[in-house]
Amino acid sequence: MSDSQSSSHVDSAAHAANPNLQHHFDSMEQQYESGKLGMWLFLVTEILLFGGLFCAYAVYRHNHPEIFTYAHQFLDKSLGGFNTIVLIVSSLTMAMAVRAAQLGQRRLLTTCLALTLACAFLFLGVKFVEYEHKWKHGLLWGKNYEVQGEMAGATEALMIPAAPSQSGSAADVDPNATILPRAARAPEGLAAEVGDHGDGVADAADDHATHGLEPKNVHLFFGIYFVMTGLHGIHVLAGIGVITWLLIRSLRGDFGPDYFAPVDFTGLYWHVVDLIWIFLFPLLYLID
Amino acid sequence: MSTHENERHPDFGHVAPLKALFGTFGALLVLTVATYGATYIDLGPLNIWIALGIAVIKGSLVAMFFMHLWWDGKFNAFILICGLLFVMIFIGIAMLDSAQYQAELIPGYAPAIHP
Amino acid sequence: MSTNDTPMTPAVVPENYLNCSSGFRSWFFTLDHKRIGVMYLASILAMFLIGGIMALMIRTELLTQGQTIMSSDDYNKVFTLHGAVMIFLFIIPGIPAALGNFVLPLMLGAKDVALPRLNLASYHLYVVGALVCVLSIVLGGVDTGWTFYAPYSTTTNTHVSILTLGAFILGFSSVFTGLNFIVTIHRMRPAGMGWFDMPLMLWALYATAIIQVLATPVLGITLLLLIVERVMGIGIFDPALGGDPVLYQHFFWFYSHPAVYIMILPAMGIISEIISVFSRKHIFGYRAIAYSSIAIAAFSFLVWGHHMFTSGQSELMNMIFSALTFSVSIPSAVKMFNWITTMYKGSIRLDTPMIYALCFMFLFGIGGLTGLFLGSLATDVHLHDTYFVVAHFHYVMFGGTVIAFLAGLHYWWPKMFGRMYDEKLGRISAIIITVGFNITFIAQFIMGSRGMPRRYYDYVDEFSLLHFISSMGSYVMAIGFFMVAGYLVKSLVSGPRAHANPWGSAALEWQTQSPPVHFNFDDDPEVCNPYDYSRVQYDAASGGYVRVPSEVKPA
Amino acid sequence: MSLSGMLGMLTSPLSAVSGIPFLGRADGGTFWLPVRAAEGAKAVDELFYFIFWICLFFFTLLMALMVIFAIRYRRREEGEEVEKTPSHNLPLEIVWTTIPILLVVAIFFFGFQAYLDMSTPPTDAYEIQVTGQKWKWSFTYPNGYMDELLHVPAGRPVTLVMTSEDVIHSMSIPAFRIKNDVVPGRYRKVWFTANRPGAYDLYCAEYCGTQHSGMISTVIVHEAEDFDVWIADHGDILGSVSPAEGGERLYNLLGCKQCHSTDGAPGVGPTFLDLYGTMRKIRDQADCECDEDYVRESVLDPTARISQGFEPVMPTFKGRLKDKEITAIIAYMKTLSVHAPDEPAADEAAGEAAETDTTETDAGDGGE
Repeated sequence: MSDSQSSSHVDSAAHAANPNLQHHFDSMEQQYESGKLGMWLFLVTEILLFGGLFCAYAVYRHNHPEIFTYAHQFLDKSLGGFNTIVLIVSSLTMAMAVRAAQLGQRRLLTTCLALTLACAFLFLGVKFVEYEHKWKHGLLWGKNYEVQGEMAGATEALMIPAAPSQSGSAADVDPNATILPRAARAPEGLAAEVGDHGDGVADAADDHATHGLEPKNVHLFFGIYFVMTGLHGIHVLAGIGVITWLLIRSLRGDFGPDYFAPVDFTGLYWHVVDLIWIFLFPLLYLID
Repeated sequence: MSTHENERHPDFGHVAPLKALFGTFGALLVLTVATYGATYIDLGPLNIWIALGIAVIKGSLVAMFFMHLWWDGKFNAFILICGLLFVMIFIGIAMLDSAQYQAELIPGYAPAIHP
Repeated sequence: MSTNDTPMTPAVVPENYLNCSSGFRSWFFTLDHKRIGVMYLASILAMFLIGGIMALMIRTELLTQGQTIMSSDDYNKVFTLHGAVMIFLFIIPGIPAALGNFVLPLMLGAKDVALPRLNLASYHLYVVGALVCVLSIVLGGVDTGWTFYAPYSTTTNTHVSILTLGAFILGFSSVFTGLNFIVTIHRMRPAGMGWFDMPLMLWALYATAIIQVLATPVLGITLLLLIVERVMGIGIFDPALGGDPVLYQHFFWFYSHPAVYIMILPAMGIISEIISVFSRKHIFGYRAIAYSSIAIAAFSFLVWGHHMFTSGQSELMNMIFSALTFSVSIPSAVKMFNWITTMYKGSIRLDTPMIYALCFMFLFGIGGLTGLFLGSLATDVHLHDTYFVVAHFHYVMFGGTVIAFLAGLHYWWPKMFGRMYDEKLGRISAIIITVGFNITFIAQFIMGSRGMPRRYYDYVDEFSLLHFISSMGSYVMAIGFFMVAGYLVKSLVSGPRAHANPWGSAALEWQTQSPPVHFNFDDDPEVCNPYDYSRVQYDAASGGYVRVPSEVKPA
Repeated sequence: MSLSGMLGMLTSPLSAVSGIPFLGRADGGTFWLPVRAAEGAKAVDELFYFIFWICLFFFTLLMALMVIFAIRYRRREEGEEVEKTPSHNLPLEIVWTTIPILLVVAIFFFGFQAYLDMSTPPTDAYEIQVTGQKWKWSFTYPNGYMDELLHVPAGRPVTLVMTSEDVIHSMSIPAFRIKNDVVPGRYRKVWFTANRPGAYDLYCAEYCGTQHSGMISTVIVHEAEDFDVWIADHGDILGSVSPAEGGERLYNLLGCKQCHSTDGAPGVGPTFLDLYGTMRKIRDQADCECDEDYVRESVLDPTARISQGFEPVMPTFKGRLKDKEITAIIAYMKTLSVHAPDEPAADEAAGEAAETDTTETDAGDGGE
């Protein structure tokens, strides 16, 4: 493997005085490389954490495309797009901050960190606007999903011919769409349905497109949406906390060419937060 | 730009050139617009793959330049790829399996929502 | 150079990591991996006691048909908590976090792990997680089974959210330990120690750490989703809300199958060390054992579906998972062969750790082989969710991991505390535990293959005798454990002083005094082949082993 | 065919020594395995013993070596010389890797083959609907008859089409060597051909709560012609008995008794004892009388009006029960209540007009 063994003690004498060197390391480089490897491993755990959510997304999207096609229209593409840009800008400023710390450009470092922080707040602000909008219109998860009249009208504008005013009433419009509860179904009926299921999903989707009916279980989309963006939002919040701490330390003048690991590692974390959003945006907002 | 910098470079770690950072930033903006634009072209099931493809490119740019993987030891990239590989195994198998058993499901079943 | 300072049972205990400072803060906020390891050890043993008492309650309840000592609801809670406590609080952190933390830097000749503060954070998270889990017990318990299957777990009105929150926190603790070990092994190996010069224990811990880092986050998100499901009714796993309960099982087992290897891999590392040292022979097939650890870690991610053969997983996936499952049996078999071959023509000393190692091979052999019945599709359908699975699982987890943990505990005990324990009692209790264990669980194999389902509060007449035998076996086991507890406590108080290297190991951790000094080594230890015993010679005067000077070493 | 054919050489000498307890008794059971009462079970048993003997052989071999080495090479004194032996041997390691690989490939193959047979139901199988709920099984036959016991004909393939009302259960019949989880929101199938008349245990094998271990039923295998007679006798559940008696049977079959006691004992839902005809306090709504309308509404739309002190956990029976059957349950409730008016004719009236504002309690069912 390619890890560098820091058996050379050449540097250790030079840096012996560095107060940031911990006792069990031979050199700042060894310490930096250890921290960096640790950070990367941590980022991998973050990716796997979100991986579970992407898995849930993929499974439901693949098996119930009609829910996603229908429900994503309630999301605001431009707000999502704007947030994407905000995060990209913050990524740039964060990368610049790392560079500034490495080169000991203290003013630039402080400025970049402050800009990053501002972007993070802006992102959360926009997110808040989106959440509030959905909250108001009952575009929520599980039993809380209940589209309010105004919003139902809005969907009409979005080329859904006859968006229902109430999720519940939709089922009554078309008896074919009514799902018999559990054991009510006769075995013969079951056999027939299971038999031609291959087309079943597509049929169901077509059905909804032609009849303009809301598909069943739309709330699942919002469940996934809120969990994914919510967990991402929590990561942004955590990032805000850490960057604030960095900002304070940078004002104190802690960082320089000899010691920039905290800025570097926070940068890595922040980029992963951006990276996850890069996937969330098209998957949630840009379905078609 | 770096010509008028007289700051000391660190002894370890890599300092990313400004060109790389701003280049990446520009590419990300362009690609974001591209994803957005792609949704207005209806290519059927291809759309999601295009969107994902662009996202992968964007992600790789962030990882390589913003996150220094391009200049780093290869091992960091290796663990990142391992992580992604395991995520894909997980998602792939779960999708494959759930698609197989969809036929057994009662369509639209959710008694607590619509009894 | 460092060979002349062998401590010779001095009258005054030299300064070491135990006595260099004192007070609660000097322990609870220490960055010293040895103290953290010892605190972990104390904590997991406390949890083992709780889990063990619950096991005895379960067996006592099943002593007779119908109600014996508790109601069915209580029984359901007790077996759930037995599983959750034993797995999340005892066995997963058991070997890596307690023993591994102590020996890993010593084996590397390092002063500490690479990220000591993270190590301490990991322990603090463990304490918080444990307290949250205990809180769920105090509030009235949880009755879902340790697997928290939806939709039962999303609808029951017991304290599932609290227990899963605890497990979630413990997951982070586990991730941090694993992460730390990977970094330490990568960055802190001394000059001259290449990957293939490491003791096999380090390979095992490395493979374990890979699994901890890659699998645990998925458990984290699973438990988080379960909490969200319960608190907010998000509906991803709950069929009443349109969710898919089988998807939950994919999520859960993607972590929890690899977790089984988090439990067993370090156990295999311990056995590799002990068999070699006590046979005084170079381990046979070093590379095969090292590679098989990594192979097990990698394969472990591809076999989770064998927990779902009857659960509603598709037939296609059942076949794929069955085939993959068998692939993971090969590396384990190879290790068995290597261990036994290592003993061939050795000079075998049957001290307590070695007795445990032999018991391990006996029990793990049964555990591993019975896995074949469960990996094979047609037989698994019959055996799934029966006592056969319970017995198989315990043969691997108890007969394997716990026995190996005890082997490791006895092996490193002199190093950790600088005291010896009563050797004779050690051997006797090892035998008692093994015999009791077999009585308990062979009966369960028979019940299981005859159709007795697991997690049953009551049973039909046919199984009365077998349940009775099984419960009796568990009491025998309990006696063995109380003996162990007794002589170990006595050893702490008044055991004879331990030699720096009482067993004759060539690995680095035995090159420092027992117990080690605060920063582990007074001088940099001499890096050498950990399985070359030619330079470790018995010194009758001090009653232990010493390294002969390097001049004697054949070039 | 599968194992028995390809491994005839291995298995036939084994069955020749079937006097020892591991191997066969007349009922197909052995020391390790229970009675065998279905055709597919033989393949499973043969595979079980195939693996068993392989395991026993290797285990004995390894343990014998271990014990022999431990005794033969035991250290006599500290510091004794150890003979130098190689620390690895590639050919040996390749051999002992290859042999287990071949064996597990064989085990996988046989397991896979037998599994394929057991997971593909024949198209002409006799279909029985199975519903699992906390904590009972109910079996519905093609003619609509419902029973708590599973009756099947011998010699004829039977498919169970299974679903669950609440949580995951698992249909396990050890004598048939079959098991399959019963998942809510989903129809799961399992099939078998019973071949030995008699009664066998049927378990729930997936943990499902308080009475999990009580979720046991019995499979009764009839001779084929006896089964035809039996099923003909058990057509309409309400056909031959009074409404109240029929209601009582439905009460037991549908699982009402899991939550509603008939002796006044507290439960998840209100007890039926003296319930009918009383005034009920309704959560967030006006009080109402527990009359026909209210009971009917509670059965069809349990969460509409919840009695104070109870949780909205009862599942709906809409689509599962015919109106006549609900009437029978009401009749049964009347026999349990001192408040019920003595006018037998009242039965008919209630019918469809259920939405008026009478009152009700809610009933909890399994939801716990």
